[in-house]
Amino acid sequence: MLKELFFIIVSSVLVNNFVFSRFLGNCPFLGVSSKTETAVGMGMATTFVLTMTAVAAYFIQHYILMPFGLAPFLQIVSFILVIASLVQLVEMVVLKISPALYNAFGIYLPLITTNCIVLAVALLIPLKNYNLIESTIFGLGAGLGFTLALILMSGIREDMEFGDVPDALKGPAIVFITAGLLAMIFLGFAGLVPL
Amino acid sequence: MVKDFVNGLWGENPIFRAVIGICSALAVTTAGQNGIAMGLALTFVLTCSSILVSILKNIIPSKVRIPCYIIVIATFTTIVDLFMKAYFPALYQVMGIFIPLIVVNCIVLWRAEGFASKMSLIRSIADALGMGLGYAWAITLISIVREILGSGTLFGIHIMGANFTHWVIMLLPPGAFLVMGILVGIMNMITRKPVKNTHCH
Amino acid sequence: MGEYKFITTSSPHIHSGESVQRIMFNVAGALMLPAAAGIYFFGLRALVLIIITTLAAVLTEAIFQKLRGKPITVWDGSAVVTGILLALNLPPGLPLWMAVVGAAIAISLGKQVYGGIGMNPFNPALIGRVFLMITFPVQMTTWINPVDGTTGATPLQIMKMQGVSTDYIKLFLGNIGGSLGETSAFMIILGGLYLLYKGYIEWRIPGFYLGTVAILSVVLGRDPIFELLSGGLMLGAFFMATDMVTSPISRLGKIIFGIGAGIFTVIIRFYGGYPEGVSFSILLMNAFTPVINRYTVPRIYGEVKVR
Amino acid sequence: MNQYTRMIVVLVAISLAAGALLAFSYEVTNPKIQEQAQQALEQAVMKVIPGAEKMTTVEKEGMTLYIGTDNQGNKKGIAFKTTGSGFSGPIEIMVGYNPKEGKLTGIEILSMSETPGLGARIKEPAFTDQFKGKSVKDDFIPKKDVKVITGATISPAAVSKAIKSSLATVTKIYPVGGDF
Amino acid sequence: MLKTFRGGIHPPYNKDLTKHKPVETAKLPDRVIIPMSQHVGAPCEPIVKVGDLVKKGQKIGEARAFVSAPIHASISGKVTAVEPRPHPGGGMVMSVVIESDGKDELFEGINAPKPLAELSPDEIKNLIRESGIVGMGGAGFPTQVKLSPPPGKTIDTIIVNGAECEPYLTADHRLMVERPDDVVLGLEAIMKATGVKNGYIAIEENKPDAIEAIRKAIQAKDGIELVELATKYPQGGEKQLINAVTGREVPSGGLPMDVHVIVDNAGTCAAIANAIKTGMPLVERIATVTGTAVNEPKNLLIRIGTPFSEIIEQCGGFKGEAGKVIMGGPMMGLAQSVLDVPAIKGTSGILVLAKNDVVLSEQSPCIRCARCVDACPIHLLPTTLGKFAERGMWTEAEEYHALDCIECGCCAYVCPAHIPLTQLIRLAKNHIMAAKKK
Amino acid sequence: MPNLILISTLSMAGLGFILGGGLVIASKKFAVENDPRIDEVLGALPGANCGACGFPGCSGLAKAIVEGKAPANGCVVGGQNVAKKVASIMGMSDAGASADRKIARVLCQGGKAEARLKADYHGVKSCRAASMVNGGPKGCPYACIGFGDCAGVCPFDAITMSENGLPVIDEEKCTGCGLCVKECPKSVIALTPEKNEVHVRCRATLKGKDTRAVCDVGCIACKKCEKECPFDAIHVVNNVAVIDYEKCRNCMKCVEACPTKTITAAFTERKKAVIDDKCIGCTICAKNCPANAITGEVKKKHAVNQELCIGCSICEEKCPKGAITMVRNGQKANNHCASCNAAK
Ligand SMILES: Cc1cc2nc3c(=O)[nH]c(=O)nc-3n(C[C@H](O)[C@H](O)[C@H](O)COP(=O)(O)O)c2cc1C
Ligand SMILES: Cc1cc2nc3c(=O)[nH]c(=O)nc-3n(C[C@H](O)[C@H](O)[C@H](O)COP(=O)(O)O)c2cc1C
Ligand SMILES: Cc1cc2nc3c(=O)[nH]c(=O)nc-3n(C[C@H](O)[C@H](O)[C@H](O)COP(=O)(O)O)c2cc1C
Ligand SMILES: Cc1cc2nc3c(=O)[nH]c(=O)nc-3n(C[C@H](O)[C@H](O)[C@H](O)CO)c2cc1C
Ligand code: SF4
Ligand code: SF4
Ligand code: SF4
Ligand code: SF4
Ligand code: FES
Repeated sequence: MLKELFFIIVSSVLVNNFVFSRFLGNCPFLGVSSKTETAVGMGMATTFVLTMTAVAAYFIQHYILMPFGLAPFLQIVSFILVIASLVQLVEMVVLKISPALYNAFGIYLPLITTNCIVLAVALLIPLKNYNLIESTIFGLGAGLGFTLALILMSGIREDMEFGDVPDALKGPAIVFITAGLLAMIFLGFAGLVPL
Repeated sequence: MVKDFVNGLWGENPIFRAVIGICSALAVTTAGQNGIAMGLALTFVLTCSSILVSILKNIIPSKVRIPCYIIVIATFTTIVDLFMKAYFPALYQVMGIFIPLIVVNCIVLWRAEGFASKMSLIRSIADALGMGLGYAWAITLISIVREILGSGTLFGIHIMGANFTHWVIMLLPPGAFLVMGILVGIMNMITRKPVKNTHCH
Repeated sequence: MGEYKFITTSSPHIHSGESVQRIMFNVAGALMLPAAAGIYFFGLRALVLIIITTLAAVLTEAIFQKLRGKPITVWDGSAVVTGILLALNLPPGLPLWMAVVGAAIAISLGKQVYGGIGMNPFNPALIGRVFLMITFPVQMTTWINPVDGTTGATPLQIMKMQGVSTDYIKLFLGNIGGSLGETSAFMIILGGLYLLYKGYIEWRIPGFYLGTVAILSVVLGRDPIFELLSGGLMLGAFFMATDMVTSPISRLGKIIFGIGAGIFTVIIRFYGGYPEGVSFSILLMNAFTPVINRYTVPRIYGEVKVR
Repeated sequence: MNQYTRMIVVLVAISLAAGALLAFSYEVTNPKIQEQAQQALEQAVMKVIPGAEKMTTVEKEGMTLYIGTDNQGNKKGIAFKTTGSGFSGPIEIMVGYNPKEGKLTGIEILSMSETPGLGARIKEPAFTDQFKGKSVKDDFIPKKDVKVITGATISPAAVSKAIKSSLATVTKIYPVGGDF
Repeated sequence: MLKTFRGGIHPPYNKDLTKHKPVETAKLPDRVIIPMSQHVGAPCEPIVKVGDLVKKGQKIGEARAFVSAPIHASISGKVTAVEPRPHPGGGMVMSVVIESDGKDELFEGINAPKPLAELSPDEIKNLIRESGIVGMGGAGFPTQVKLSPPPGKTIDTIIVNGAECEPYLTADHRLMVERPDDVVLGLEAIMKATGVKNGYIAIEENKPDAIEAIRKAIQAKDGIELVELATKYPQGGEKQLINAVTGREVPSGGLPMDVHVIVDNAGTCAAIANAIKTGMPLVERIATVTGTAVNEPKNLLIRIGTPFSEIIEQCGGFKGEAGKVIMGGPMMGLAQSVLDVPAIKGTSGILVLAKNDVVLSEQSPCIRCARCVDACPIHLLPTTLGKFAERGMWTEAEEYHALDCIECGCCAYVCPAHIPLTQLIRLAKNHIMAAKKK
Repeated sequence: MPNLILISTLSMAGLGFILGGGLVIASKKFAVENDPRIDEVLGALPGANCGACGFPGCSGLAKAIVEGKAPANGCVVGGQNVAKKVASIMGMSDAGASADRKIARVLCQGGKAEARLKADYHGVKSCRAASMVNGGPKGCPYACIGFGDCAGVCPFDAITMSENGLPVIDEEKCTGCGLCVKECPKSVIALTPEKNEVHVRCRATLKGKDTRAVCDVGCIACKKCEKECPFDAIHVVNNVAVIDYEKCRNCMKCVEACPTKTITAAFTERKKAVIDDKCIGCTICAKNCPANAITGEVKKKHAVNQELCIGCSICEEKCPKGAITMVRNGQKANNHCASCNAAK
């Protein structure tokens, strides 16, 4: 059991990193990776939401959709509805309870609804037949993988400020190329974990 | 109206200019036909959602607008999902999870929030079609590059000769990012704006 | 006293005389040792490969700079080093055109898109190699056996697949299958010592890198000497992990870099899909370098207040 | 209407409409989807059992087996699914087996996520065809009994291993030379 | 083991040009230009007018502020101008120009005070101030101010800085060889003035004759110790020196007195000794005139205010084509563009480099080799600071401690990419300070 | 199977109700006071939440804009239009040309061609850095060093460096923010009233002959301008002429008098007064003209002697009927090109 959980983490952080090998969450990856501070905040917020979503998705799948046979067509709608509301709820609660916490990561929450990692995690959980604990860990791993990608990219981008990137490549282009190189490097982990 | 349409095709092309909704643009673009199919699927969802959002824009209270828009988008996405499963099972297998993910494709919400919820129905449709097709041609272009180099084929037809060494990387994640980056760069070069004369305007 | 117009500059008014060019050509010189071993074991083919990649690297750099309208600085020798190192990382039998592609990718995507020397986040030669590795996996894993010229497996592949070790002496001298310049640990160490003596590389990176691999091997029940001598570890530790552009600047950062590279190398070698993890590990630590630099700013003189 | 009531009403109304619309679409498409799935399955079975035109499904000892028959109702072979653990994920394989002859009649890769250009070449006939006519007694050792793909030995090995291990069960149910 | 610090460099010292040459007294200048600002702190107010007759040692600039030091005429003659003149530190500074009458008459008010043993601490400090003594190690901080720590700050150690780590310069070296007793007397005066019992004279081991001379001079003295230092630049930097001698670290942004130390240059000590022995204010100093483009490199005893041109003339003029004239040493000295600037109290040397010796390499991008990081005696990250400075990121530079840079030049000296790191950091410091003032 | 439709409709409605209710409760319970402008700005933004601005989503940017931490044009995707809308919400519509608008002007003309160098400077190409090396390489210690620090700090791109190595300020773009003034180590740039067209472009307090030795266009303190000025607006102080901008009427007399061309005007042509038919012949203008350029009989339309008029505008100001306009090159005189008038 522990071994499986460990594999799930390693797989979603390194081997099948959500950004570099599953192509998920690229828009915020592109947008929020220019400063390390922001990257860390965004990463933490996403990890939090992902973990919560994983749990929520598990319950909806197992206690609403499956019993009534609604899974094939209501999955998407119900998941996204829950995610959107959850995110908004968390945002409001955090804002009220701790403005400091809100400033640290709450402000990233609205961005997360449109982060496709969240829905993808929700959809992958039924697909992979994970149980509750596995689902939670999967959500956590996805978040950590995303955070790692963000931090690496933000560090490189901060250094790039001092570089002399050709004008045409400035902005998203060089970020994509760098992401490509990072994805290439992450392929080194290919075959690390039997899946 | 025409302007709204062309805007999505070129000026604010979601992939190359606004650089948004790129996950699917990277994930499914291993072969030309995937690009076209994904593009059409998105265009459908985008257009339907834009129509509905534009119609409902005055009814929906702003506090719950995001959940509402998302439900609308999710509904249309599921419809596409079901239809693809029913009628194009082979394609469906390739695109896997990325059809459902149209829901969170940033383009859709971007246009719903940013355009359809403010503009007239007609303009919204024009905009949605422009954006959708802009997305479609962009990802088809990416697909073509990756397919030719990675498999030596174009829409499934061998074009590179028998001895062609496949560039495996092109079909793998890094290839997607690299092609995307280079194409965005080329696009920047083509559309690089001449220095604007801001002296007297 | 006549009319003089003196030169004014800010202090200091003298300079050590060290230059980028000098460093690079010294490194290139040191690389000639493993290169010589490669040519000795793999024949003329190896020499051709080295020349081709070097030319391709230099040419790519010149073309890129020309296109950008920037001064052409190929004489600083960094492209030469990249070219040679790339060749030393390739299977001796690789089709030449692939080597050219590798060199072009190394310089363009690995270096020039970031603005050229000093600004690249990743080790360009390794970017070239990994690109080739993933793009042309078959050709990149076709190894020539130096003894009889047939194709065969590298000691690490044999280890991974069959769990069989290779003679230490052979590993040390280099008459084994493998990349052109990685086989002869002896020559690499010689070159590395020269660079250490000249002060062009820092002992911390290779020291901690090799040390980590050795210790982890022992801990995980492998043969540390075999692990140290086989594959690209020596070449990587002395010539590639030490690339100053892509490694941390502080001492502590260098130590972390070495240890990290060691851990990843071991993980990939022992548990991953690839028999060898040196290139990936170094590149991965390259990616971590900005973060490391950020969090290992040294304590400055007088920073901790004295009561 | 109070703004909060309105929020709820709108949200509920939209959810309601969405639910209805989706359920309706599902009703429309579901038969077709099932049909497609069935068709795909049949196609795969036909492919691995040469000459089969029809199939019947039997459940035995926890395994689902598909028995292929030709138009005349002659049994041409049985097919079953097995899963191997490949380089980057599970590989689903449909295997055709003729107990009478004790030979494989063909295999088909149903799904896999191996590396395109490398492991993915297990899908190609060049690889799959070699299993046609192979004796089930064979050891299925890669590089010896099974031709592998250069640069990617893991995927073929996974396929071979999966076939071999599932054959162990299947040959118990339908022993070689026996009827089915 | 020789005492030293971490970081630093080993440039070629080139001290052989002058280290064996005894100090020569320069000939009386025809004209001196005496700037009213030769020290850290408020400039002096000129108290003479055009046409006034002044004598050697007469006060011509009054120090009104606490952090300031009075200025005295270095020759006798007539004041011909009181106007802004070019200053070796750059820019125009109010100066008194005196035309020599050739008589070099001593001002009447100058007489030897009581011997040291009879002077009270306050009398010593007052004498130091009235004699216009400022730090002669380069910075020119009024010495008396240093000796009067604010209440609450205690001093337990005085270090005489005899490191003279700058290449080429030998002024302190010759001083310690020729007048060791003056250096020791100065130190004794400082110790008495501050009531400190611990005195060190720290000298780099590449000056064995100076070490020998000082050792002899302190034989009979209590509480004074000789410290031999490793030869490494910037061993003479006060923070490095304190670290090497006492193991203490001056806190960031702090002063030596925060670690209970005062550092004074050997020349400063000799000037104090001179004031005690003769009552003569600071009107002359030893300067090394050297470099590859000077015909006869020398150690000269010069009058404050002598124009550079005249000093160089006395050393046989230029040899070949002079490329750069530097006041001070090659690591920290200030490049000059004209030769009619005067020598001031802090002029420890004039270095003239031949045109061919002036390195003007093209700057290339930083290769992150971290040589600068290893060389920096403050353990800063010069490369990072340089990058911040190039992009005007002043706040970031401040976060990375730009203000702690002592501008020693080590980083720029070693940089293989020839990046003017020291200048960039200096620029950053200037911006940060400007922003602070606002 | 209407059953399935029913179930799904019900469960979706339930889900919608629960979540909607949750949101309502939350938004009541956790309501937080916000600057209403944040919502307004948020409304103007495209709402893509793309994060390209470097802020976390559109609301992040909106907040930053309202708090003044981000510029109005912070949205990368939105472009000009969005920026304009945001600016108007924030009340940042451009400052406009008020009467006493100040703009930066360069008070040195000693470029590469005119000013002599005293040294061959090498090092960081920054004016401030160079000024810290022996006061800079120029012979004149007050001269513009010409590395363009000012151009670098100008947030509005109003400053460009000329071929001759002097900054040129685009007076349209200059907002008078004064950053260049603070940046310049030589205090060569000064904020001056926009209405003033005549400036002494030299700040060297060197003695006349010293200035002449280092610069062709420096003020040599000859005092010719002082003598010419009809309005007592220019004086030589500390070896350099200084204009009292309050008194100066842009008559350009001093410009003509200056032998070193140190004083410049924004225009080559002097503007001239023209009297139109509204003139009732009150003679006020004629009485006030310092140049005695207006003639005419009482109650008759007056005329300006274009030769004598020095363009000081006094008559224009004094005329009770508004009959006098200042004209330059046939157009109504204005400090700026005519096409810009509409925009203001
Ligand atoms: C990006 C990448 C993807 C790979 N994918 C596969 C794969 O799908 N299947 C496989 O068997 N080997 C794959 N490999 C190769 C394995 O890592 C391993 O080296 C190989 O299976 C060993 O086979 P060989 O003995 O024929 O060289 C891949 C390698 C790389 C670089
Ligand atoms: C405001 C101020 C007060 C100072 N007070 C003292 C002091 O009390 N004791 C002391 O040893 N030095 C004092 N100094 C001088 C410095 O320690 C130091 O000698 C001077 O800054 C030059 O050092 P440098 O030549 O190493 O740059 C003071 C400096 C300043 C600016
Ligand atoms: C890098 C550096 C090197 C220095 N080298 C010397 C030196 O060699 N000898 C010296 O007397 N002062 C040197 N100084 C100045 C000392 O830090 C310190 O200011 C001086 O010794 C104080 O004595 P003073 O006030 O009598 O000049 C150096 C300063 C710096 C920043
Ligand atoms: C000690 C040392 C090691 C180097 N190693 C590499 C290397 O592994 N790969 C490479 O492309 N360049 C290497 N270079 C050359 C150079 O640093 C490299 O081209 C830069 O990364 C280009 O910006 C090395 C240079 C030095 C001095
Ligand atoms: S000049 Fe400053 S940054 Fe450079 S080595 Fe010296 S103290 Fe360090
Ligand atoms: S010494 Fe020069 S090249 Fe090396 S890191 Fe420092 S600034 Fe960069
Ligand atoms: S005006 Fe000042 S800041 Fe601008 S270029 Fe001249 S000296 Fe530099
Ligand atoms: S322009 Fe006319 S008014 Fe102004 S200072 Fe010159 S002379 Fe005087
Ligand atoms: S499409 Fe925008 S985050 Fe995936």
